[in-house]
Amino acid sequence: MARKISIKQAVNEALDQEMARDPAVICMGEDIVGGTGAGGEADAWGGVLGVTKGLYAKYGDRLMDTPLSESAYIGAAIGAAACGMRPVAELMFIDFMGVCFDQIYNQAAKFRYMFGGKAETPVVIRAMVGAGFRAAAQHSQMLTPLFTHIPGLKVVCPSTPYDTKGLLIQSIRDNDPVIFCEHKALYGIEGEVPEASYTIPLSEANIVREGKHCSIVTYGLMVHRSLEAAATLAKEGIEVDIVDLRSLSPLDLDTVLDSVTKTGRLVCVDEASPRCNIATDISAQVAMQAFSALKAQIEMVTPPHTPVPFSPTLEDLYIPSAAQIAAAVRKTIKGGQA
Amino acid sequence: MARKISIKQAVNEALDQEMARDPAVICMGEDIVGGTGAGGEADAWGGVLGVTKGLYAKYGDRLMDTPLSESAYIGAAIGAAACGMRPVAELMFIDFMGVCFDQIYNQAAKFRYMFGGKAETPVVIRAMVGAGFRAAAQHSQMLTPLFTHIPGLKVVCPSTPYDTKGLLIQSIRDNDPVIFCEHKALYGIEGEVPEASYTIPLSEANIVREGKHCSIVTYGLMVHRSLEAAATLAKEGIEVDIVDLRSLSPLDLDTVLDSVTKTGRLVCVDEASPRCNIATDISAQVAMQAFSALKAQIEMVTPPHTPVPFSPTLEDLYIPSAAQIAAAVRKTIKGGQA
Amino acid sequence: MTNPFPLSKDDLLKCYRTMRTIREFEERLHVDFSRGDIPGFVHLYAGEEAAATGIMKHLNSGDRIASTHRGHGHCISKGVDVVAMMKEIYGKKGGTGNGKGGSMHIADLSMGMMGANGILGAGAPLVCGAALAAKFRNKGEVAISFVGDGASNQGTFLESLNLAAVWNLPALFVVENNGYAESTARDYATAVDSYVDRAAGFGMPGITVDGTDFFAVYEAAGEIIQRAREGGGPSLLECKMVRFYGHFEGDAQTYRATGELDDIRANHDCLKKFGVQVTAAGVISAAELQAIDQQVLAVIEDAVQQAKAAPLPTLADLTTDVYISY
Amino acid sequence: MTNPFPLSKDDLLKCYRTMRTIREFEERLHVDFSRGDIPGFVHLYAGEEAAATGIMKHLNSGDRIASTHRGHGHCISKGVDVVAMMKEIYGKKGGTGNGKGGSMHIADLSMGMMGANGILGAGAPLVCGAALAAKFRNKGEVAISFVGDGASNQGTFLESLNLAAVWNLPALFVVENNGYAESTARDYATAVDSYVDRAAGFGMPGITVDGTDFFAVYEAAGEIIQRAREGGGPSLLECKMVRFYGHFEGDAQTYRATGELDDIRANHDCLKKFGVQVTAAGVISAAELQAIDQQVLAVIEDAVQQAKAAPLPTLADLTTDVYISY
Ligand SMILES: Cc1ncc(C[n+]2csc(CCOP(=O)(O)OP(=O)(O)O)c2C)c(N)n1
Ligand SMILES: Cc1ncc(C[n+]2csc(CCOP(=O)(O)OP(=O)(O)O)c2C)c(N)n1
Ligand SMILES: [Mg+2]
Ligand SMILES: [Mg+2]
Repeated sequence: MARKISIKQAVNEALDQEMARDPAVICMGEDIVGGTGAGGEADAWGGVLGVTKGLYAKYGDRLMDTPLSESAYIGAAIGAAACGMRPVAELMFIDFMGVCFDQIYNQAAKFRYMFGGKAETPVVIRAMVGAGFRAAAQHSQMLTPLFTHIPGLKVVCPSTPYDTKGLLIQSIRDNDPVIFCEHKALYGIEGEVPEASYTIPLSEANIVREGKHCSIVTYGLMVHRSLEAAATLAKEGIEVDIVDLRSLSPLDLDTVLDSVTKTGRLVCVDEASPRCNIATDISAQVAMQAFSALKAQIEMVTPPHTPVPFSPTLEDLYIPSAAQIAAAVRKTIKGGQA
Repeated sequence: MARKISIKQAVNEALDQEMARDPAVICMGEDIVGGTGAGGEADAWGGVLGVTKGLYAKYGDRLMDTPLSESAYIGAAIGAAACGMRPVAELMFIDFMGVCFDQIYNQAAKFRYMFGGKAETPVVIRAMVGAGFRAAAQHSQMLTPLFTHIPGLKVVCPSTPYDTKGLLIQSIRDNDPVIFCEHKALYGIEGEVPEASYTIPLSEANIVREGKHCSIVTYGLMVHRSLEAAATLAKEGIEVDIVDLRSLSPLDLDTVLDSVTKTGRLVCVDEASPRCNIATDISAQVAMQAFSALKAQIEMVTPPHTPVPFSPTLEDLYIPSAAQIAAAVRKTIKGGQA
Repeated sequence: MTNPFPLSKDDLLKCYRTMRTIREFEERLHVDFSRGDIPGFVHLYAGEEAAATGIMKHLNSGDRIASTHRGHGHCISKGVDVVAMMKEIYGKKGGTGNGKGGSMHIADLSMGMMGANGILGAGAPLVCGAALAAKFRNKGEVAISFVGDGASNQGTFLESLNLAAVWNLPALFVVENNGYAESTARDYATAVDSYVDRAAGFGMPGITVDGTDFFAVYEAAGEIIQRAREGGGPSLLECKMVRFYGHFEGDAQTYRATGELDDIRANHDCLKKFGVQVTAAGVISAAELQAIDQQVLAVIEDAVQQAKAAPLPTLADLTTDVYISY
Repeated sequence: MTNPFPLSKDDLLKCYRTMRTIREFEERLHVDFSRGDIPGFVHLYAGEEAAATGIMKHLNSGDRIASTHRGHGHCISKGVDVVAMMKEIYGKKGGTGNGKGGSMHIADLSMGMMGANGILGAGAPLVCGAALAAKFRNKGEVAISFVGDGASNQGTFLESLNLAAVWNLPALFVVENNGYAESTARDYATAVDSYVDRAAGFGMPGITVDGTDFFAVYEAAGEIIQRAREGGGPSLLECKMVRFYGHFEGDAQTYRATGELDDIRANHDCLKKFGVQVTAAGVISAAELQAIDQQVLAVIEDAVQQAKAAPLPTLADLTTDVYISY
């Protein structure tokens, strides 16, 4: 287990292993091969950031470049899934969901229910989420709450290479539609990942740090910011539990409730916009189901209710920081003492 | 103030008065006139449920039927708004947002911020929301949280004819994009409405019933279910405050916090799907900002995490009932005593 | 007398039975809806039977279709069980979706019927996917997207035309042009006169036929389906047709010109036309058709009775079938 | 010597200056980006200048355009201030969006520039709206949607063609066909060879021109813009053109054929072509062009210096400009 690879490589390896294992797995997206129809290198891009690079050489036409028509090709992935394939469609940036959302929430998500349980739609939609790339308002959103809100969709957002590989393989094998969110600012981070194939259930949160004074519940990039905050707080004698949700839907609420029951305090950290987001979702569930365990107010750390700004100065202020998270922990700890 | 009209008439009257007042107000949508290009009656429909009926006779080409191309015509409304008009576009059912969402959340909602404050987009998008029509999974959703999540959008959902007229006129005059949600099951309810034009600010919740034992925070159809529940509870000696949010974004959180501070208990009722919805949003804000006022766990009453079922039997079980709301109130009251 | 038609007498009788079943299914819904027996929105296919039937006659259960909000005709001609359909429309257990979907969401994947759809144009991308799956399976299967003239202006539909052509999919696009989208005239809402031109804008062949003429539909569909099976790629077929009833049940249809409905029923009834064609040719007798009419009436009556008698779903059904249980 | 061109010498010099300004703006960004001075995604318009300039020459500030992710050329030729643009790209106060938008969101509504756009095809519906507003204003204004060959397959764009034709809007659609969408070839991703056919599929006239020939663009655009001003409705103009750089800065462009880039620079440089045309006709001297080149270099250098010196936005700016304050 000594080998270290990046999240980018973990995505590639998961796709590689599943494509090798199951001929029903096919991939489609804009430039996921790259150079199709052009006069130069085949497999020229492997996706806009090179995540799928090399797979075309192995699997040929099972990876397909698409026209710029997200409704058509995401819908095609969904339709193919309803007809026995296991497509993995790449929506380059999650921000583009607005041109193809219907296929996702009115079609894929609802088939099973509307058809009385007689449909399976094993499709995975991979998309880059999150800020930090100076990519501005239309290429930096999280939007995870929009998918989490929809019954019938599963929503996954890993924070480590290990989780990425295991969750992506599980998502591909899952028979429900899964929105697989890859944080673009995390592609480069490395971690130990077994070479062999393995899965992680979509229903288990992960406690990435243990502590008794306060629970931090979060996911994605914010797991790392929370770990930073935890290190700072530890120096002050404050020990936090950090719950990495990994899967936003289905939600492993039990792990959250157990943690809060232990610590009595909760800070929810979410990179998504503040209204109706994952932080409010978790906070509300805790205020309903573990109220008596709470020793103080719940705190939420989120960006402001604004689009993501372009200017690096502003974007850095926009994304929740370790300092803001630490401050929120201190605040709820103080709140309970008041 | 004795005249009673329905919500449907209130919408029509608001549009009528604003079109009369301001030539920049134009309306567009599928069949909002009806019969365009056909050989029979002009103004044949006035919208699928007749809400805009009669306006064409008065304002002619300022009402436009559209092809079935929501992206194009909702986008056109937004573009026209950025060029000095005040369009009111009808998205027949909010469920259709999936084919035009990009224009709403990446365009209209973000112009002002991305352009450094130098744009105004005074567009109103009217849409029918909610269940109860036996219209099944793709014509019965609330989806209010999806819009509320987006910075830059305002989201309104009235529960009475009086509020409908005042809020719609205000929405048309507002210089930000407004999603105006009309609950189809409420079109027929009647109430007193002044004939003269008037506005209601988009930032004020309304206390529709006062009581000291528990706060119910809700909007839309659920206001009426909550009032029913309140009547039942009153017979048991339980008096509830009912806060009708009216505007989901911007949110009048102060009124909510004041109510909870008074009662010490909160039940949030939302017809939208349970994850990341308005109920979790309000609950979380209260658990953060008025925690010390809370005497018991917060309760949320929502539909289950499923698509809206077609069968009347199931749909009636799906929509939160007065009985469920009353039970939640009793539960939080009991919770505080335990 | 020799049979001048491209189908055997047996097949002709089958097709007539299918068309008549659709017609009586819809006529019965019309009556039962006005009586208040049927909940929700109901869009009737009456008058358009020849299109669905003429096309579906070329398909096997491995071939797939995606339908519209006006889906009963597609379902019946694709072989979906009429009793299960009726139960679904009544919101009962035993319906195609156990009452969870209703008229706008009837589906039967085992018969290659991927669903009626409440979202206009949404079937077209799905059909690209079904055709892609067919391409990978490599057994010569095809997939067909039905779309109304109104929905032919949806971006999802237009994108799908391009994608199907780019991927050279065995996908067919049938525009059911009944002249109206709800109350709005096609000629107002669609910028081009001929769908042949629209198809050409996406690099695919297009054909226009009289959709009330079963044999015209059958022939044109046969040609493009065969081409798709052989790897020749997608095509678009426009069927010009008429809608006997309003957009949905309850529509007063004041947007129609005076006399329009009478003319439709009198001169553009695809069932009448079919009857005249096959009896005039002496291949089938009027009595044989009438016998089928009687049988079909009984079938529909039975379906309604079964639907009425079927149990309602219960609270336990509310939360099942969202996700797959593992 | 008489002037054989449809523009006065003065106007020709202005157009050359515009094209050269775009070119140098982009060349400079290319250098500064590779140096790490510029954050985010930057898509350069270098090589495509003749299209924006030849079209925009026909417009007034009451006419509106909606641009793409590759928007600098459209902005400059529509009259957006180069210094404010450069500040925006550097993320500084005083930028067109005070640093909040960046390269992909430069806009200046006062100049009729409705915004670059990070969402492909999204400008087309907006332009329908701008054209609708123009129709209500009734002053003969037009609105133009720019779209790449890749984005011409987006449903939003396709729907807009139909809507513009149905409403007979003074809207123009310019397809900037540079042969690629990112790394994917146009000929793979677009099912039809000619955009004239696609336009015909939506009932509107289409024209294809050599987008690297300023005069060809100028003439074709003039015709369709004039028609739209007079109430003749929408048209589509395809400009065949070349992209000097990669899709975005950082693109290694290995998908290009060997020699492709050399050929582009050598034989398809719209600025060189323009220079040859106007000097050969004896209307403008090489020295006059060189003088402009020098002036433009100074303008760009100044813009960069101003951008570098401009203040950064601060925390106080983070939460302003979302909603309008009342
Ligand atoms: C995306 C979307 N927009 C609007 C509607 C509402 N709607 C349902 S049917 C219909 C008219 C459809 O016309 P057409 O496509 O010609 O089919 P027809 O009803 O004539 O068979 C409309 C506007 C919808 N269901 N989905
Ligand atoms: C809806 C959407 N899908 C995908 C993208 C990602 N993307 C940005 S530019 C681009 C290629 C655009 O090609 P084209 O339209 O030909 O314009 P060009 O870059 O050649 O000028 C893609 C795929 C996007 N920005 N928006
Ligand atoms: Mg129609
Ligand atoms: Mg291009």
